[in-house]
Amino acid sequence: MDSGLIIEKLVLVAIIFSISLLIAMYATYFERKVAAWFQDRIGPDRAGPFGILQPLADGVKMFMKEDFIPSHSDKWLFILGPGISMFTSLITSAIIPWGEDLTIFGNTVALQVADFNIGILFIMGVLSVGIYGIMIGGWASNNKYSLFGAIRASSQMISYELAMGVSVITIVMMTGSLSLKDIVQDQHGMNWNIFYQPVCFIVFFVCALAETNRAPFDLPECESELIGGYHTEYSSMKLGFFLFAEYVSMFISSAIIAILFFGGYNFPGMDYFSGNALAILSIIAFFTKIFFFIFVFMWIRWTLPRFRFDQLMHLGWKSLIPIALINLLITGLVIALNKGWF
Amino acid sequence: MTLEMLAIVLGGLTIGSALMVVLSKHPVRSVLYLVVTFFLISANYILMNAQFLAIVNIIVYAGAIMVLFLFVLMLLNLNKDSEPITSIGIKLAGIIAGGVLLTVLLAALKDGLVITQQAVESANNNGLVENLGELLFTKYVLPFEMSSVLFIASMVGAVMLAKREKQIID
Amino acid sequence: MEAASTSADYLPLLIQVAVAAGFVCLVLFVTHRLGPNVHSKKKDSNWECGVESDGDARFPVSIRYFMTAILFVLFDVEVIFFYPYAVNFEKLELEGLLAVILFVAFFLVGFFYVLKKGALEWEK
Amino acid sequence: MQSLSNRKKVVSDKPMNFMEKIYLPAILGGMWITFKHLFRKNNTVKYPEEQRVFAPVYRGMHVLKRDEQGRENCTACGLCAVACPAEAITMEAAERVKGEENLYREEKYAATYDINMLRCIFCGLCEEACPKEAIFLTDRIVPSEFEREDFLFGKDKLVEPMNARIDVTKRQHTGQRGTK
Amino acid sequence: MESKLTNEGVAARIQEQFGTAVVSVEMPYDMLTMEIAADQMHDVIEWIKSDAELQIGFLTLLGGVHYPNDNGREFAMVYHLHSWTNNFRIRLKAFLPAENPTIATLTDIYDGANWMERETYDFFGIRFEGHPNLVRILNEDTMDYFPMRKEYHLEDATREDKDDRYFGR
Amino acid sequence: MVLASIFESGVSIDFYIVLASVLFAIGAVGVLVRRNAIVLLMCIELMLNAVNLLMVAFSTYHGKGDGQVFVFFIMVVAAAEATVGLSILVMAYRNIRSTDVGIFNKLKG
Amino acid sequence: MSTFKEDSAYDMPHVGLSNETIDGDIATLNLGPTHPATHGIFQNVLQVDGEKILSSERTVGYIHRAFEKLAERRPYNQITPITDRLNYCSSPINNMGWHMTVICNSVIGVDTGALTGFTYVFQEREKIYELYEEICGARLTTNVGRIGGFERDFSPEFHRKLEDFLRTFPKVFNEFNSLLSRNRIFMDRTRGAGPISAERALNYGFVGPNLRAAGVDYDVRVMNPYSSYEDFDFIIPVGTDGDTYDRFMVRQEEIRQSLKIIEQAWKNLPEGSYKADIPEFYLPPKEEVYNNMEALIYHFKIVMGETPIPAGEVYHCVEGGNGELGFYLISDGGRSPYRLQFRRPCFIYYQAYPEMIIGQTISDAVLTMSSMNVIAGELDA
Amino acid sequence: MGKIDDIQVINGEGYQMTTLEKALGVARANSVWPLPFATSCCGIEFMATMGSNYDLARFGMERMSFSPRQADLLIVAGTISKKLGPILKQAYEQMAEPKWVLSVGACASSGGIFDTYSVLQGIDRVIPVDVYVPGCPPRPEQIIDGIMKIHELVKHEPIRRRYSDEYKHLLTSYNIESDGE
Ligand code: SF4
Ligand code: SF4
Ligand code: SF4
Repeated sequence: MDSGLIIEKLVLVAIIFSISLLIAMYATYFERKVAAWFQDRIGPDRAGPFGILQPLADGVKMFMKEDFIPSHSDKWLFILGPGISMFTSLITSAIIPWGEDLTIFGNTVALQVADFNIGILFIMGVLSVGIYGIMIGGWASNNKYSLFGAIRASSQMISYELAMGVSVITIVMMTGSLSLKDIVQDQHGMNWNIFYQPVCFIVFFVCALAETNRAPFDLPECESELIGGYHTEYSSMKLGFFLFAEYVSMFISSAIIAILFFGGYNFPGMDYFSGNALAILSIIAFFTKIFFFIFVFMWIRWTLPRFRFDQLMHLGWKSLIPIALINLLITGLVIALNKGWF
Repeated sequence: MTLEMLAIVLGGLTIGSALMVVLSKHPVRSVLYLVVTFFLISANYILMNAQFLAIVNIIVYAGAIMVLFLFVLMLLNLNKDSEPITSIGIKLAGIIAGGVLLTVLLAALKDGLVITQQAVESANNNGLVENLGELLFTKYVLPFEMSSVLFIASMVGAVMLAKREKQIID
Repeated sequence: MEAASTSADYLPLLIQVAVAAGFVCLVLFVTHRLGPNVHSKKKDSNWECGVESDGDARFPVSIRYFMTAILFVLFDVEVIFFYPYAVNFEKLELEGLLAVILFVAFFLVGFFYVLKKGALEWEK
Repeated sequence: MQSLSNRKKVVSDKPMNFMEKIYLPAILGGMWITFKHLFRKNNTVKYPEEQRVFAPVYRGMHVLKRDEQGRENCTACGLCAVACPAEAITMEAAERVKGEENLYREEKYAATYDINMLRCIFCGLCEEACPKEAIFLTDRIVPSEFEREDFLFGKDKLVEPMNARIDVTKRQHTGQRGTK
Repeated sequence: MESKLTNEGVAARIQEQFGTAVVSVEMPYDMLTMEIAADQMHDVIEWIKSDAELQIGFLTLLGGVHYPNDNGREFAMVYHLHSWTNNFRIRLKAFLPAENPTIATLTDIYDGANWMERETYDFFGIRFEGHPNLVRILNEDTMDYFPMRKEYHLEDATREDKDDRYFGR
Repeated sequence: MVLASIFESGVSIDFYIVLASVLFAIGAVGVLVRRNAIVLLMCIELMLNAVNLLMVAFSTYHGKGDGQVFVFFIMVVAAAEATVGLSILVMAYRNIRSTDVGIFNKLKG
Repeated sequence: MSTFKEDSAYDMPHVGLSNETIDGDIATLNLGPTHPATHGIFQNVLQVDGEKILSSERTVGYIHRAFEKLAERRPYNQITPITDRLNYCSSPINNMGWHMTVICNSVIGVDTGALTGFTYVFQEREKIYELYEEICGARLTTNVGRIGGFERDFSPEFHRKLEDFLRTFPKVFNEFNSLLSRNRIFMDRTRGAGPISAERALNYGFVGPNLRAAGVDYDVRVMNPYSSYEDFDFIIPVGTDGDTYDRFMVRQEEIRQSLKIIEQAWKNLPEGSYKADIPEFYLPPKEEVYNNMEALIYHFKIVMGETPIPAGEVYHCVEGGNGELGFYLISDGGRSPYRLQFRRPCFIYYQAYPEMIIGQTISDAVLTMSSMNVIAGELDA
Repeated sequence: MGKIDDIQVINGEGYQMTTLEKALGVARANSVWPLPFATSCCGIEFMATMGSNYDLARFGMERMSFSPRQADLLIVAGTISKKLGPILKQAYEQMAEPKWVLSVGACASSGGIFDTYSVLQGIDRVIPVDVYVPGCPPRPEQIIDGIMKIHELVKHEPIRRRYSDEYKHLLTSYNIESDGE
């Protein structure tokens, strides 16, 4: 590996970073707008034209807010919590293939920071580590609501991680690879997994909602019960990190849903293009899908009532895991039958 | 920076954070240091090209087992002060015993088992999930099934313990 | 798959990790310096809906959360076993399938045992 | 218990049918409803920029009326202060002296007339109580202020200026004579 | 809905059962109002609840009244009860002396009486014997008087905008 | 060349043997010194991990995958051990209000 | 700048929360005083085992405003604005038993996080407010009832707006209904949450929708008809188990019934005066004050609070949004009531709260609270 | 107190707001997160203000922060009894700086009709109030009006203000400890 490649990757990382931060920022704006539209309101419209500077205003506000650390808390862990949350949601984007290879100045540039053959597992790993952010933050705050929220959050996340894992395995079985790039390429054109695995998709989607703590699974921070949940004691940008991490995760989850079930950057009729045109179109296709799913996330959030904790656990353990497992078995058997192993 | 140096730095960090696991007074910090240790060990795995194991190590140890530990700490509300202080004597004895153990280990491993000093190139792909899977489902299929029996056993154990515990409360 | 990936593939990841960590640290540092800071004993104590809370708010939580975590650990390791299989699914053919079906059967036995015992009951 | 009214009807239907059990139809239905709202016109009044018309009978800021000749109607009888449940009105009466007939309609007038707008609950009882049609509530709102003191509205703020008269004819407490 | 019971009938029936405990019977605005001796109040209420004919089994309201000038009968406890099956309302009163305003609690008959009695205690200082937790409910525990007694002022003494500027009365 | 594969580097297996042994020893010392049962269990996990590390190293340096498969099974054992161990610990804590290992002795008698 | 401060009295929050746990996994959790779950302010200290509630300790009185004392010190005609503020969600009922506010009430019963549906109904609520504004000049604390009739007649603008409302509301309402009432998430959450049996409810003194949810069809409007309610045709919706779902459904149906009543009333609105024919209680029209000596005297008397209220006592109750709202009035013939006691349904509901939520989850507790529609202002008097 | 005049004191020392400060002020003003301390009738009207007809979201204020750490503006709407006073004070004290207070309605501002033994005669007896909104209840328009006034304050607040002696004085006069850095 030479230094040229490193610079190339560095630039790519920087771009992806800015894009995901930007998208997360504007996802907050978009969320508020969407909520407003659903509710026949206007939404933020006073910060800049149409309120488009709203996220900026919020950001500045949060930076300028007192960075508060309660006296009974464990200071370093208190800071570590939101740090981990933000950090984990930021590094996931490394393995997402954003589009077909681009050619710049004669160099082929892969639009993926790192392609390794265990991509999906990497996501699962990051997910499982992401729990620490909330747990540590909630625990370090030394506040009952925080602790309660943290425990709820981590119980919820670990419960849904299982079903998520099983549904991912179903997809891996169809593809035979853990690399996201392979999974995308396997769905070339319109050969999307959603057509083969709708049940799997639903399970995965529900789990994604739960993992990002979005409604109807937003119990950990459900304010009518626990005030702010795990971030009750957080102020300024540390709070910002928790909130922001949710939006970054939402962005990443949408990307992963698009990759696993909707062909990633594939789009119908892509065979007619080639070269940079193809690359750019594929990026556009990919982001369209991502935005669509971000919208669906929000749509659900503003439509559905929330689960109760026991129902949430029941749904995770007693419905989703068995459904995912059975789906896995059926998939295996069907493929086996097709191959004539029996 | 050569790979050697990288490996040494990694190794040093690993040892450091492992030491912190033992040294930190606060159990929650111990957990966190242990998580860090696992990450560093995973990095070592990656260096040895055991990619699959590296990530599984993170998922299983850092993502699951240590979460369980953290849960227990929250469950029991263990603060710093709850640990009784070990006497200096025991500490000393422990350290000496550790040192002895270390020497014995080093001696035994060095003499007995080493065949190759240099990594075998053909091992390059051993760590890949395909190859591991193949091994797992052919040569080691019996232990594979056994492990699931073991899981059932520990599930039963855990559930029984929790159940018994309930009766005590009621 | 085709190209055997090596440790070197992880270097870009390292870059991303470094950038992310740098960003996080920088922001946390900056925000700490920027805002005003006014302290008092009452302010620094934790928020309990307006009444004073005393000392340590880390109450012991219910054993049910713990049960969830235990079962998660066990099932999670089981799920991990599926990955090598899923990747080699086509190569392993019938034998592999049977092995996995047996494994899933054990899994389900354990699962139903747990359900039966009510370890996952969040009774109301 | 037997029915007390003979008009009883059980309205809650607890069991769920299959479609309801599998979550999805109701969820999709709900999403469809919210989706339709996406394209509906919002009904927000952008307040500081645009303002809704208040009902003419809205009980907002008070006004002390003058008659056609610009004389103050109030005779400082104190009924409004007595009627006020919030005890928000204070006044000091003074005798009208010669030469002030163009200022005050009656022989007595209020030398000071204060309403504590922070106390006032805009109930309109003062308006109702006034026998002279001197005080009215209007559809203007009392602005918010930074200081407590700013809410003691004296005659300078309450008495209507002649060049900007306030129309209270739509209020139902207005008799025919008061405005004449 | 027409009531199946008449005021007179009910009064007679209660009088028959409790005799001298009934001090007086009135019917202001068509509502049967009976004054009962304080020590019998509990029993009367219990009885009219269980009596098969009356079935006056719903406690609508209970509360105190303060008559500071009525010597020996400074406090009145007023109970409003309602029979739903008969659609009949009744008001029972008992007078208590100022020195020791005490009456038996109704919490053993009606759970709803619990807080109402606490409130009455809070307001008037009437004590309810046998009440499980007779402490102040609406006011602060530290309050050292019973605000609804006539001798105490309504106003918060610290209101300054009134003092300064000769308000109203 | 910033990051090459370990196969071209001069890192010998000795390095990993030393590393694993040290980790193992640290774990062992922790088991001996710490009295908090949770930390104790953590130290055991650390020791198991040291073994894992050694396994992987051997597997790499021998060119066989078996070592890594073995790591799998060690993980299974580690998970099982952690769950059962922690369950016992929680149960014991409920009864005796302490996680001091010394007190476990009393359980026997 | 204000110059007045009370020094030491406000420095010590007086309610400490015990951190002690009784046994292993029992924790105390403090809902309130300022907690989003309490619509209004009261404190509720729960002991929980996991999500399950073991006991509940309540502190109320945080917005105790001394209504009853206040009423003793105010002339009769000044009391109406005060009663408005008792249950501010449905103030006109307190004054006179007006019906549309029931609609507002039901909205509060939704605390499940389905914000959107909530806002839809809020829009309609806004329309209701506009209606109020048209009638009485204020949006919330309407203060429209007067001794001896309503303050004023309906304006033409009101007619237009009411018709508009009657047209659009059912649509919006159905939308709201279909967003929730047959959605499994919602049903699962509300069914069985915070139940109370009819018998227990009666023992506590429940009335109104909360009692009807338990299956008892008690309604003051039918039992003791007032304000010509006997002329209207409406049904009394009841539930079966008295749980949150029942309460929700009962309120939903009540809204429909209210609409029906409003429509009927609208069609049959009698021509004529909106005031009862008792001149000594009602302020004479202003023009008469000038022409008519007698009217002027009445006017002064009324304003001075010297209307001749006969001595005596009376209990009157109306069906409020929360059930039987009673007024017990003792008059000694003076200008203010001798004693005015309110029967405040919320005060009674909240008493039964622990019994309803013990053994339930925290979320249930929150839902139960909002579905009972406990309004702190009414609760605390 | 804590008003424009306070700012003028700082300005009087020859302090001028820089362009950057002005920009920051505008940004802050557009992101004022409220902590609704809504107790009674006024609280209901505050909810109406949040609803779609008046839409507080336009001002970037729809995110309610029920935790005082995250809130910028304490909106006190409704009657505050003496029993509640300490709790209100606690909530105010625990808010993270910078913080503002809006007192909505007659009760919160002065006690309104409830001139009774149990009601606090104006919350400015326990905490400093920045803007008062009259009315019983104030209409949403009035509440928004109050919020606009708050925005005005926020825009003109120099960053130094929370360290200034005047501010400390203000807090001390309310018996609120403060030891800024
Ligand atoms: S409107 Fe009501 S409160 Fe206001 S001054 Fe008039 S009588 Fe008093
Ligand atoms: S305003 Fe009317 S009621 Fe008041 S003092 Fe003047 S004349 Fe009398
Ligand atoms: S000011 Fe009026 S509306 Fe607001 S809380 Fe007080 S009484 Fe209620």
